[in-house]
Amino acid sequence: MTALSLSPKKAGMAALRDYGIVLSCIALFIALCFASDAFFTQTNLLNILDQWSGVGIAACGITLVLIVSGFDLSIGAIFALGGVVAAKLAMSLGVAPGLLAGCVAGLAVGGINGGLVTLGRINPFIATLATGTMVGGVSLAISAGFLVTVDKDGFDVLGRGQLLGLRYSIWMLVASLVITGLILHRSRFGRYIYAVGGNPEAARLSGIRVGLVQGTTYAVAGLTAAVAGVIAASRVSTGQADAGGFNFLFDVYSAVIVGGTSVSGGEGAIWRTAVGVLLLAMIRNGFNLLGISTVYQSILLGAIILAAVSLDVWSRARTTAS
Amino acid sequence: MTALSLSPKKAGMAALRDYGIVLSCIALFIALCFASDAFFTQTNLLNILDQWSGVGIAACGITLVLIVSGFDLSIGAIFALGGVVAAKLAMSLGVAPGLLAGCVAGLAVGGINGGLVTLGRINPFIATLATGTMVGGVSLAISAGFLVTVDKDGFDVLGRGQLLGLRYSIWMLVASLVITGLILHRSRFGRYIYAVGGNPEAARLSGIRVGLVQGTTYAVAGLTAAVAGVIAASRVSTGQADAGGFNFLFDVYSAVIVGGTSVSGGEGAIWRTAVGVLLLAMIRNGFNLLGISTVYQSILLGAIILAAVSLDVWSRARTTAS
Amino acid sequence: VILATTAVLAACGGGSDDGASTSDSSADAPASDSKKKVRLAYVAAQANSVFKSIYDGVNEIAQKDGAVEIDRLDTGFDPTKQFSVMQDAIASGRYDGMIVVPLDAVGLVPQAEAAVAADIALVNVNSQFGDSFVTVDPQVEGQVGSVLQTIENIGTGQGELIIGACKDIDPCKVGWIAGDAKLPFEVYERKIREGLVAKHDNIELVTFLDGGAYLTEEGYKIAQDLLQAHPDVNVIATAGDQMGRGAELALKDIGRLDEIKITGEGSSKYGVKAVRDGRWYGTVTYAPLETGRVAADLAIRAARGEKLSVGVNPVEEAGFPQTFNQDNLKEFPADFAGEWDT
Amino acid sequence: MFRGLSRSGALSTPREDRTSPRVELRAISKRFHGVSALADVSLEVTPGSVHGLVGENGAGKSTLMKITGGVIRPDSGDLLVDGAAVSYRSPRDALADGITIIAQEISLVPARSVIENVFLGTEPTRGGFVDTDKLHTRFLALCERVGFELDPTEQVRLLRLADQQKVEILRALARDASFIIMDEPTASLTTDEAQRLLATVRRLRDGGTSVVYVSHFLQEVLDIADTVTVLKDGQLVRTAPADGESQESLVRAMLGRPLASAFPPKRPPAETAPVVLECRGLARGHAVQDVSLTVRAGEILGLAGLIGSGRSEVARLIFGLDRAETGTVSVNGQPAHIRHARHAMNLGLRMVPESRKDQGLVMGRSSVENVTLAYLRDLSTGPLISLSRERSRASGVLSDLDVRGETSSAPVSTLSGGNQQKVVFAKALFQAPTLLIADEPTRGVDVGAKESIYKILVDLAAQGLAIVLISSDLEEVLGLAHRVAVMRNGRLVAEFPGDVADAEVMSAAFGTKAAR
Ligand SMILES: Nc1ncnc2c1ncn2[C@@H]1O[C@H](COP(=O)(O)OP(=O)(O)OP(=O)(O)O)[C@@H](O)[C@H]1O
Ligand SMILES: Nc1ncnc2c1ncn2[C@@H]1O[C@H](COP(=O)(O)OP(=O)(O)OP(=O)(O)O)[C@@H](O)[C@H]1O
Ligand SMILES: [Mg+2]
Ligand SMILES: [Mg+2]
Repeated sequence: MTALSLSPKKAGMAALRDYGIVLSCIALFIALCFASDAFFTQTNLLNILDQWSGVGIAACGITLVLIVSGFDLSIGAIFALGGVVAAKLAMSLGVAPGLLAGCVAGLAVGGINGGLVTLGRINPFIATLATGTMVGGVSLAISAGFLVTVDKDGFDVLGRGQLLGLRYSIWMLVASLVITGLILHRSRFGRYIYAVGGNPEAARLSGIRVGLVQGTTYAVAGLTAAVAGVIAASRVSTGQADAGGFNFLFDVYSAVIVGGTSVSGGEGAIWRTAVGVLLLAMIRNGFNLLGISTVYQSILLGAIILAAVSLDVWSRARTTAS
Repeated sequence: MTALSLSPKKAGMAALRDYGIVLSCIALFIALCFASDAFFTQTNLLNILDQWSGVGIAACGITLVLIVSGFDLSIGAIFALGGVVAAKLAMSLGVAPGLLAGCVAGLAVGGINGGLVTLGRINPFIATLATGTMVGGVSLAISAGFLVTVDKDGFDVLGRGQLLGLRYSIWMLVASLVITGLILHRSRFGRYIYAVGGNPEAARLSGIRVGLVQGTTYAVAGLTAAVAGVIAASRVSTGQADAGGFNFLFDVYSAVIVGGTSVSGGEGAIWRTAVGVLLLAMIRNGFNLLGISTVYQSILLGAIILAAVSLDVWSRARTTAS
Repeated sequence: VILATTAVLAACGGGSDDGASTSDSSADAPASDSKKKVRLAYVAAQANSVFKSIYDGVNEIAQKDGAVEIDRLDTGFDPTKQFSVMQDAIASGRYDGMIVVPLDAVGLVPQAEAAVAADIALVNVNSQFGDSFVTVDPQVEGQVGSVLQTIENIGTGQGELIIGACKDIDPCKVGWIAGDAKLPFEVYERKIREGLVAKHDNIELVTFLDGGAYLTEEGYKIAQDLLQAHPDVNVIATAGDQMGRGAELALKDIGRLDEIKITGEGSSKYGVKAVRDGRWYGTVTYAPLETGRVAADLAIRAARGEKLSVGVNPVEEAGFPQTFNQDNLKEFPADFAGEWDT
Repeated sequence: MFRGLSRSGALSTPREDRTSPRVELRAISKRFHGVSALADVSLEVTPGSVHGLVGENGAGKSTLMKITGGVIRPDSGDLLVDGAAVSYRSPRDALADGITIIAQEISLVPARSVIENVFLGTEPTRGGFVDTDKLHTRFLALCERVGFELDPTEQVRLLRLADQQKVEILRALARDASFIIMDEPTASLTTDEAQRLLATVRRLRDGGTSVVYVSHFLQEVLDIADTVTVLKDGQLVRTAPADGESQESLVRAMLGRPLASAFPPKRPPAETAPVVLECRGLARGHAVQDVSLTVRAGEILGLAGLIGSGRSEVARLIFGLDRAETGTVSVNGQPAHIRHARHAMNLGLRMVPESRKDQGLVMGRSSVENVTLAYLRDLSTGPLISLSRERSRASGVLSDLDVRGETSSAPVSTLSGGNQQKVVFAKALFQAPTLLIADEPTRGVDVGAKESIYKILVDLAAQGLAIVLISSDLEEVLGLAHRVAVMRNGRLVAEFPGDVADAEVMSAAFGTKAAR
């Protein structure tokens, strides 16, 4: 997968293999440019990135989890928790500590997930299903079901402030992509992730702490989900126990998997996730710009996803077969 | 998994290995008997079965899909489709044809899923995500106003009628469990399912039509989900485009996985799914009988699931070691 | 605001006596000659029949006007999706006015502000933009209108129904079936409802069950469990006519429909009929059609240059009492049949 | 007899078969990613004959056989069965023509029972349900015929590699095919089992079945085959009657050069050489009971024994992969508490595991990544890996072991079986270790590569590396080891000097004669 570790010749081949999804993405982009004048405008493009920053950030974490052949159903709940904790503590401890606490909370839950899956040897689906449910309860308990409104100024900077003409949210997205990308494709830990996902036994014999590697990816996923939640809360100066949830979970996994990271582990790449997020983002954006009716929307959405992915599959097949 | 193909000695071992989740189930049952007088009453127990018949029926199909190491995200949408089609056509063609059509619709979508995954070689998550979205659109289109109310009498018999003191829904549940159980544990096709899920390459070398086996399981899953949807629609004489959805999807998968069927394929059993369904059903029923507050519900639910499953894991480990 | 409101009252001519007067008034409204073409976006979850009736109301006005086009933008029940739908709709620059059913009181405020900034005539219906659940008035600076019942109205309605249903029953055991107790507005309503009920010591809230999910199917299942745990309840009160209908099915199963009273919410077609037929005690009144009419009228006029900032309670506007129940049937027009399907 | 030592196998006479070929391959070519694996290879297999197929690792044997068995499709060329041209889409089609294949890489359904795997796809049914009784009787009959013993209800994943290979063989035989391809069927069997298999093959041939027999054990091939085909670099060298060939002639044809004497001269360590590894009373369940052994620097300790005698288990205990119930391990005189492969590696221990597929390699990743996986710390600056350094160092080791067809960034899964084994070896030798445990290090490796691996082992020993050599190939053990320890039923039953006679070792291994 990682284009980085390929010899020139192979890189060419890999490029060809990975052509598919990128091609789909470009095709869609061009199509939208023609379909709507509103699409290819700075504002709109920045809007897209802003809208999907949360999903994109969490998707980085989930990419690691999937490559190590894990699964995390709790990120929806963690998203909400991050927001609620951040808002609650921002009121009591102050803005900065609040925001930080929100992220730490996610990291902690992620750590617990990792522990349950590795030490507890509990199937990741169940483990994270359970923790997700519990976390949901905790967020409710913290907020007592009410909105946690933050009137401290500065709290909404993270979600609404700008730096060099770009929203902080967008900067965070870029940062997450770059950091996880480096980890995955350039660092030792990244190699371990691929190894553990591809063949845990061989990894173990190579002296890799399999459990630790798996556990860490869950922690990272928890962190990224919480960061996404904190940004969302900051954007509206409010923490909500019912934020995130299924929809968030679904968007994140759709993006990662559409990008082409395999659910069976050992394969995947951050750039794929980035492309996946862009693809979904553009589709939704296009629908809204063109004001396409619901019925057609859902049918089109399905069709486009299928088309995009088929192209990917097809081009990969063409290059792997002889 | 299948105790059937095991010699007495092994059967004993397997029994011990599978002890865990059953034990959890029994423990919970006893606990509830003490906690609430209302629990261990004929009506209540029958209510539970009736309430969870839909989830249970669909869970049978999903068990097959998971064992063949597939995944189906579209059953929530198929559930709705089944109900809407049944209701719509019951009005125009009459009750029986309507109900039948509802089921056939599900079978068809399932077939398409199978085709996309096997012939199209598209990752099941994406394929079924896409079809699910599309099916959702179709249900909306069919139901236009999103609600199709049926005033034909006889339509609600399936959902509310009884036979020998048991709801039809319960009979259907039992039937699904028995049939899929026989297929999985007694028939050739069942063995092929395990083989394809456990090692497709080996299956292929043995001359098994891997694609056909996978495809069929998706079709079955589609059918079962639709049946569940039809029963639900019949129960309230209404087809509804937003029935089922995430919650249904979640309940079904929770039940199957909590039961102990592995998501990575090749392992699992119908009786496990049955136990899983019972476990969740009892938990929820207990919550309602005891009127536990939402906050504690989520936290408790998570905790109980974890406890139940840990026990399972632990007992399995104890028997596979030494 | 007073002025504006009267303007609306004039505009919608007491609402309930159909839209005829509405069209007249908007016809001889000041800028009647400037029948500028107006394009509205109706931003809501499509798979919901209350929201659909609201749309019907909007559409009715649009048809009468003739120069108005409406796009239905679906948001599902996903606030994040609604966030981007609004943002994109604004960016598309196609719309002069926007009628939104906010799924997230505060989450969408930034987009509400953006809409105002893009001077789109923004009206929220059914629920508000902003964190106050107690006012009908628009909470976003520069917003044209807000058409909704506050949680105070709804919570009070729920409370009155329970109190009414329990009248001369002592003790009166009540079981509540929520739609989704995690949703903020349900949490707020509960506070108000239970506050009211607490004043009547014959009433005993024996259980509060979550998970009705605004589906008859789920309401039915929960009612089954409720009746198992508390066979002695006198009233099953629900957060929606869907669950009310579910409860009715459950009661029918065990043949206790006439012993136990049911209350719903939303004055759906089914609910209203059930009350008229005496199977239910009552249901909290909604007026989705009126909501749509008022909202459309405000949006259109603002889009044509009127300066408005109006908060309207559609139920009052339509001249309906807060609840529709056995004891106040007569206060409703004889042809009142509810406006949406369960 | 043990494998490798010349066998007095029934002298096989090529029977005069005038019948048209059962299977004919015409000018078959196959390329992978533009790399040619087979070029214009033609082959005829007559009914009722055993056709030997030999060649270096990566010569294209498996590819050719996979094409014949319908596993993969050729780029060009024709496949004729009973004179009729066929084009197989899947093994299913081939099976329909009575052609079945024992793949080189064991592929079974791990979580299912032995019996289910053996009869997968051919289950007899009664009333739509699988007839388990008939299945059992058939199974017993089959084992009877071949002379294997397996618990039909055991889960395959719990079996040791050797037993898994038996299941593979049984699966192929269970189909009563008239054309059986055996791709290195005995790679992990001990001699007596190999002998039983060969006997079965002869019986099949006499029954009119055609068998293509792929193996790196040339003597085995010469014993069993009527005709032998030699492949080199994807091209046909020659097809000739077996009795016209000798090991030497085959080797020359395969390598294009004669082979130096199989084993380099032994250079035993000095008496004074320090003890590197010392185990006392290691025990774990039935697998290993009270095993004590020592290895000195520069010494090669051979660990012989029958399959299942516990050798791999001992290795796993030393390497910290399984926890010993009792016993102590000390490395370089220091007591070592090894609980994880990482500890073992930090102490300079390395292991070439028994199964490259399950324990050795991450199949989806490149050979470079596999080789360096355990050493990334030394190849990185800060947290980041220096890719250039990694590539150069890894390529160095790989080419020392001349991994053929090595496209170092393609997934190892695309390397030939033998080349994969060399990658595993490269992984262990990447950094000069102090002790090397090699469990079946030459499994599936061609003679040329074996030669180089032997040389490497001996040289390493000469440089003071202590080596524990576990092998089912006694000739290998005797040819390399300075000392030979023999295990039976989890116990260390005997210890001999390196120049012991094979008969003694055998009797110790079988327990036929009280050793010592
Ligand atoms: N799936 C594949 N993709 C790419 N290359 C392949 C693939 N399978 C085989 N090859 C290449 O084809 C050549 C022949 O491989 P093959 O497995 O047939 O050799 P072999 O004669 O069986 O060697 P061995 O004796 O080690 O098994 C090798 O260079 C190998 O790298
Ligand atoms: N994975 C396993 N599961 C269960 N038992 C095992 C396993 N591996 C080995 N054993 C048991 O441990 C004993 C020793 O097996 P081991 O593989 O160490 O023998 P071996 O001499 O290495 O044989 P082989 O040549 O097949 O590797 C065997 O009797 C076997 O029953
Ligand atoms: Mg080979
Ligand atoms: Mg071994």
